[in-house]
Amino acid sequence: MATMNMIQAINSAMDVMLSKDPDVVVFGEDVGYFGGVFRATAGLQQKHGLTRVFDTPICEAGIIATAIGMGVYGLRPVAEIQFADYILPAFDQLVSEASRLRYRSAGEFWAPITVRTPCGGGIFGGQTHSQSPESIFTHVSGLKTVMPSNPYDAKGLLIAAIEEDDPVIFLEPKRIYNGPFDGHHDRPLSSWSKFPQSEVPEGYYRIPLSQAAIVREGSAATILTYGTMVHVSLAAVAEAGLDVEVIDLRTLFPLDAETIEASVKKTGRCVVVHEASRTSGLGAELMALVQERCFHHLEAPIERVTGWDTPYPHAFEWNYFPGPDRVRAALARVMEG
Amino acid sequence: MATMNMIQAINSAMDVMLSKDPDVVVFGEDVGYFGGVFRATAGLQQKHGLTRVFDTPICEAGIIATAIGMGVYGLRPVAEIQFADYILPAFDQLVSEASRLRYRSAGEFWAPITVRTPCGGGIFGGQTHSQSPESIFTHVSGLKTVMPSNPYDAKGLLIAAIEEDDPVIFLEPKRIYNGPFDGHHDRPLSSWSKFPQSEVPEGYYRIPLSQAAIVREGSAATILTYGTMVHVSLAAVAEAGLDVEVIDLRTLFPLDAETIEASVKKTGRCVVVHEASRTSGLGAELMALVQERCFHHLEAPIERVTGWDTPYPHAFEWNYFPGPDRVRAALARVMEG
Amino acid sequence: MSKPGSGLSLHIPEPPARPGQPPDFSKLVIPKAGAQPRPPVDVPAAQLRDTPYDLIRVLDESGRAVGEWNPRLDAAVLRKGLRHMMLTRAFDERMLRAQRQGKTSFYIKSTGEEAVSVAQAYALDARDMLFPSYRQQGLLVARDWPIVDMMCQIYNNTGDRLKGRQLPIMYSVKDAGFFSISGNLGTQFPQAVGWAMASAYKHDTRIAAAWVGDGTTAEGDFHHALTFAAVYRAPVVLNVVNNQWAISSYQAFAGGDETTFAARALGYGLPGLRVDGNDFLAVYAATRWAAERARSNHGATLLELFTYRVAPHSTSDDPAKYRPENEAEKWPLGDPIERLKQHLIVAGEWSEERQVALEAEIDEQIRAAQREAEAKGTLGTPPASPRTMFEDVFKDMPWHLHKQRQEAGY
Amino acid sequence: MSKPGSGLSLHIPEPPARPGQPPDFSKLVIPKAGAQPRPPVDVPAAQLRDTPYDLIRVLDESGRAVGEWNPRLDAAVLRKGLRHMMLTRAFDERMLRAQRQGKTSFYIKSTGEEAVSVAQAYALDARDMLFPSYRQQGLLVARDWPIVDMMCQIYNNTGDRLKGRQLPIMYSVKDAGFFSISGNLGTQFPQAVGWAMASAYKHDTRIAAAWVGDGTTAEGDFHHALTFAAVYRAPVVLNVVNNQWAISSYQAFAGGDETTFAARALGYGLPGLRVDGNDFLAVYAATRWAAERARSNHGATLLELFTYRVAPHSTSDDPAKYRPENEAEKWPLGDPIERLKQHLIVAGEWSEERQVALEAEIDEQIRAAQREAEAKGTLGTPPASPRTMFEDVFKDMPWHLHKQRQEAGY
Ligand SMILES: Cc1ncc(C[n+]2csc(CCOP(=O)(O)OP(=O)(O)O)c2C)c(N)n1
Ligand SMILES: Cc1ncc(C[n+]2csc(CCOP(=O)(O)OP(=O)(O)O)c2C)c(N)n1
Ligand SMILES: [Mg+2]
Ligand SMILES: [Mg+2]
Repeated sequence: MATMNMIQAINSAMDVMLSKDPDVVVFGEDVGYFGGVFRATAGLQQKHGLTRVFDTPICEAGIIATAIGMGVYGLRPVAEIQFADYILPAFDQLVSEASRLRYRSAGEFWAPITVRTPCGGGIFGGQTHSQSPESIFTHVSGLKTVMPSNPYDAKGLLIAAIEEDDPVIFLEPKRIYNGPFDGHHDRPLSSWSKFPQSEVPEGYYRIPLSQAAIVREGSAATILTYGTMVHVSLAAVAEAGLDVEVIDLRTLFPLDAETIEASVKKTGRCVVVHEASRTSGLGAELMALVQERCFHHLEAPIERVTGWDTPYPHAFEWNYFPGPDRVRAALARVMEG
Repeated sequence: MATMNMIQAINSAMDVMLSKDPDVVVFGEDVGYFGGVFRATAGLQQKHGLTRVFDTPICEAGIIATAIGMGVYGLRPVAEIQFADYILPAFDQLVSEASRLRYRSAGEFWAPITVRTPCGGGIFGGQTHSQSPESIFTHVSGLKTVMPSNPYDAKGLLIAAIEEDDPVIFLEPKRIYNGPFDGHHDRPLSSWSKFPQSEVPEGYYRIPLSQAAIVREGSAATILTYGTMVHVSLAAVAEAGLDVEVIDLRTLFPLDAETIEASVKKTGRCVVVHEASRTSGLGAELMALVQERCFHHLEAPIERVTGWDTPYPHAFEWNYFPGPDRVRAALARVMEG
Repeated sequence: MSKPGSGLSLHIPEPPARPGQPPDFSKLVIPKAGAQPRPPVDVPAAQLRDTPYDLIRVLDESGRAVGEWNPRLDAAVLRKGLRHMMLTRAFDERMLRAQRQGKTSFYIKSTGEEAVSVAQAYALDARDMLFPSYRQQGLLVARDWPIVDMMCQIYNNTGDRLKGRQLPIMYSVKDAGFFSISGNLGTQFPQAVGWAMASAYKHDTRIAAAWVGDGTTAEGDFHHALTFAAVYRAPVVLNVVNNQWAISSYQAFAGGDETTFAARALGYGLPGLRVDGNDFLAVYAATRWAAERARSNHGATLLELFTYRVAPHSTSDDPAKYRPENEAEKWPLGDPIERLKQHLIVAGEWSEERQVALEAEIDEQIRAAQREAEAKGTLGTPPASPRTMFEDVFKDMPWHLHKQRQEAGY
Repeated sequence: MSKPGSGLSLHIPEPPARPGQPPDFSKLVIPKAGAQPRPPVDVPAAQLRDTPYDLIRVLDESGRAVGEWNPRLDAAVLRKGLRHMMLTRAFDERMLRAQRQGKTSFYIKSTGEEAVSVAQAYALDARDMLFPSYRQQGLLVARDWPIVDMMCQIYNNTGDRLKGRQLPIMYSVKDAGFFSISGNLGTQFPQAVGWAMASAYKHDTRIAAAWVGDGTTAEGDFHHALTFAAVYRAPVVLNVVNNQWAISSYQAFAGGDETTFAARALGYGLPGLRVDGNDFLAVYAATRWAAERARSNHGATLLELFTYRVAPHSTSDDPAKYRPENEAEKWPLGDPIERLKQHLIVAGEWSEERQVALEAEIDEQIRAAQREAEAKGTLGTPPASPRTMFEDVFKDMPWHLHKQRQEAGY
């Protein structure tokens, strides 16, 4: 056991896999000698060698296409996209190629690639360093999408993603790289070391994909959330003083529908919380899923707390970011309604 | 008045706007001399000149970027993407640029572009000539998404889209270019000329965006749909012999929430029908919207009839395509439930 | 459209001739066969700044093989090459007819471009990995992949290994080192570079080869492939098949009026060779050069195969709408099959009689294959149960697809 | 990493020197100033196949202006240019300090690259449209746009015309013909081509100019821009600012070890000029050549401005982690401000005294601007009500944004 923040846990996952499997290679913009703009690959090139951890041209589409080709050869590429905002130039290679290859070749070829990318706001990154694009990926057949909320999960899920034979988008909420963030930006920052989820085994372990975690048991209502918003939701629940069940989805597609269904059937009330913008966001799918499976158990309309349907405005970071107050207000509404 | 099929109506819309506004230009792969692989621009280069209607390199991202630059200069570009499946290479220019330009420049610059592209299946086009990507566009702040279901709407909506100062994705269900299709692929094809919506004015007229059309009034349940599925839904309703209200959304984002809300509050039952794949499809947003606004009026779980969460398999076209039987079954379920 | 004196004007390229006009290839410069120097395979790319503007040709007007690029292949190999090109063409003709008869939904011929795929397959090793576009069926034919298997895919019948999922001709043949064809143009180009980088990473000896058309060079993926290939010196042969047309768009819409496609290589510091794509020997020799260069760890080469798309783009296309009907006949570089046949005859290794006999033999082979394939059905004879359409989306089927399959009733 | 004899091996580029090692520019070939021929602006691109491998230089070691490319600018213009470069640098220094003081979240300096933006702004007409990256603040300075306005954007204060929406330095200045800077690298390059095509379509006389860095040339948008510019002969000047680094990535990761970035032009049949980016006169002359060529309807030119990124990539970066600390000092092409100053002094048009006086004057100007800007607040002083964050998503606010604004309570 060691104490790790999320960056260290992610770094450790790649280190473990590079040591375990000679077919694992890690690459992306500035990930080589420098170790990545968020230091996620720090020290890995020095330890594992120039051809196993290396820089790439600034060409996201080329990075993904290269990963696909390497995967077809038989390697297990782990590609970093420097910011999730910059994954869109690679959208065609991800959606039309990585996600479709196994199907169109009837299983002859596939793309066992993992695409790591930091997402989300709360760091004053402005419009193009703050976005949460996960929702569009959950609409793509053949792609798996993961977003951890703490160091322990991050390492176990990343190892599972790297070992996965299907393409995985691994989204890292950059706001919680160094410590959990409950949305109270005006309060002192807390570091991971004070939290049990920073207790991370040095070695190999997996957390299976498509399994949600109940991070707080409760009976009054269910919050479905993931990433940074897990911490915001927990804070809101504590402040509301309500016995709310909080579910960290961890894998966003394919979803863990059973855990979701069981919880909402138990509580009869549901709030969906994510930082991504609202319309056609993952929250919509969660609401659809819940009402399909729990319609007759619902005692109030499902509420969603999300980023607004605008770009992420630099100076209005905290007006955009869905903080605990908004979650609390939504909880109040579902409890009444 | 003239009798037009959908291709002729779309061609007429561009012809009218090219004649009306010298700043309108039309371009895309094979749209110039040849007139487009679906003939949507046939005759327009000959009539309006080489520099107003022209071919482009096979580079969707470049086509959109060029349109943005022209729009910034002051033109009104109408770009064709040959198949909606091939719009993904341009995804970054559409989402990060066209949709964000007005916001990030605080109104100094904007992209008054219209992107026409044929979508949907039912023509044995296989995986990469059959997709319906509209759902992901409805998640994009700053982008408007339109899909007509008949010639009259197609022309009026396309003219409105071209005159719009915001970027518009104009999706054309290619299966109904020549005639409406109710999903009964084993029956003889019907041509538009037999239907009133093929009565199209030769001149200029607009159908405002974000206004849905109630194509069949009813009280037993509400079907929310668009594009080809409007015709499939109408067939299913007729066959079910139920008094169902069928709403053609026409603009998919921003939605006409009022019309939707009023109908479901009246009927208390709702089925969402689209050809796009299910998870995180537009149907999810529609279900979320309806339960947010009509929760206490709903007498049964909202049902969705959609394409499966798989690619579009060539030989299994009719197993993938959501036909009238599936819509009828869903109607039966909402009537019971 | 230029208004003289009134400032700038927008240039829109136009082909030399449109329907109703006589074909015009007068702007086309065709150097003498044999005049092109053949550099050593390990020459630095910086010393190859003229090759993109030349045209490597081996077969002269009389059919003799001349010059440094003459690969001096055995007559036996050339006869096999002739056979594979003829087989490819006969296969195309048959499948076109099958499409017209409604036995399949779609077809794409490679007529006039057979030397590209067949000679290139010969110049590569059997274990090299191919990342083709949809117009290199000759690669499979040249690797002796069963025609029947290809037909079954085209028919989406019970013999279709791809379970009816793919559009006809979108083959995937792992056992022949032939990558799954994508409907999205150009995506395979940078993927091939990734595969080649992996091969180099593993100290393997296999190289990759990839193909795009002239029109597809405009896609970003073309640039991504060349950039990565140059930066990591990947062992890959990158081919641009310039057949002058991209559906209805003349190659100038990809930049062909401004310079050659081989010249794109210069911008990345890669060798760029421009080759007479209808000259079997030239195509073989240039590809061999690039393959040897790659295999000896000297990195990638860009080849422009200069040819002409004799056939319509596909069965959905009608070229009479945008180019002179008889343009193909006037193509100055002739027909690859005719030219190789001529060469063999001139060399005393072949005769008109043997040609006629071979044609008959091939015709019979194709008919037999077609009978065998059609015994397994044609379009409309489902390759399998619709249950299979929910498989292979993921390695293991997740709950939601189980549920949807159930809902579908399969 | 090659295992000899064991087959292929993967090449990964490395810079000549890393931290702890002495800077090494020995591979860099620097031709004599004045030795480069200046072709007429209407010369066919096909006759410009060597320019990408040369380096246009006007200022010699002693500071004299020599050769055909000498633009023979008035001393008054040069003094103005010196002033604008110094103003840009002083502005950068001030804003860096402001960021350190927490008055803004982020800053990007252009130290050492001032000649690129200032001289290029001079070579273009005032009404030409600029599509910059984030490192061409000198363009705005050279167009005499108020420094105060730039600072207000950086501070996101009540004077920020962009309503606090953009990251600092992501300016948008329509009135100065300066396009909204995007956070996504390279996207403006093909947009500039579209703007230029529109200008040509309207028989306008304005041209466009766009900038990307060496690293950004790897993006697809770079290729899209060059393809469209070549095909439609768009009146645009396409600039690659090769400052050797892309954050921590040496330019070889964009292909810089294999050839020059100017050579990319050859692949599209465009002229490619490689210019000493720290030589004000050379940058002016080459840009002027490209602008005249474009304006006279001869199409686009690709310019590689060869320079060095003296500053860290941004305030989030620490170059000491990946390159020798003193590499900047050893940059063989010197400092653009020093070199222009030397030239003016040698020409008897300037003196150390006047230089010192000018520095003081500029320092005061910047301080005054900063006082004025900070009177309108710094980061944390909202530029407007949060209500405004729901505006400009669309031209007219749709119902869902009204509703969300209400929900937000603004
Ligand atoms: C990304 C993408 N855009 C557009 C198309 C439609 N399309 C199919 S083939 C073709 C023309 C390709 O021409 P070229 O690259 O020259 O190859 P050729 O057909 O001549 O062999 C086009 C535009 C596509 N399949 N994929
Ligand atoms: C599409 C995209 N990918 C990655 C980034 C992150 N990023 C910002 S600047 C930069 C380096 C750019 O280097 P270069 O093009 O050489 O310009 P320079 O900073 O040297 O002026 C990177 C990778 C981005 N902003 N956009
Ligand atoms: Mg072609
Ligand atoms: Mg740089």
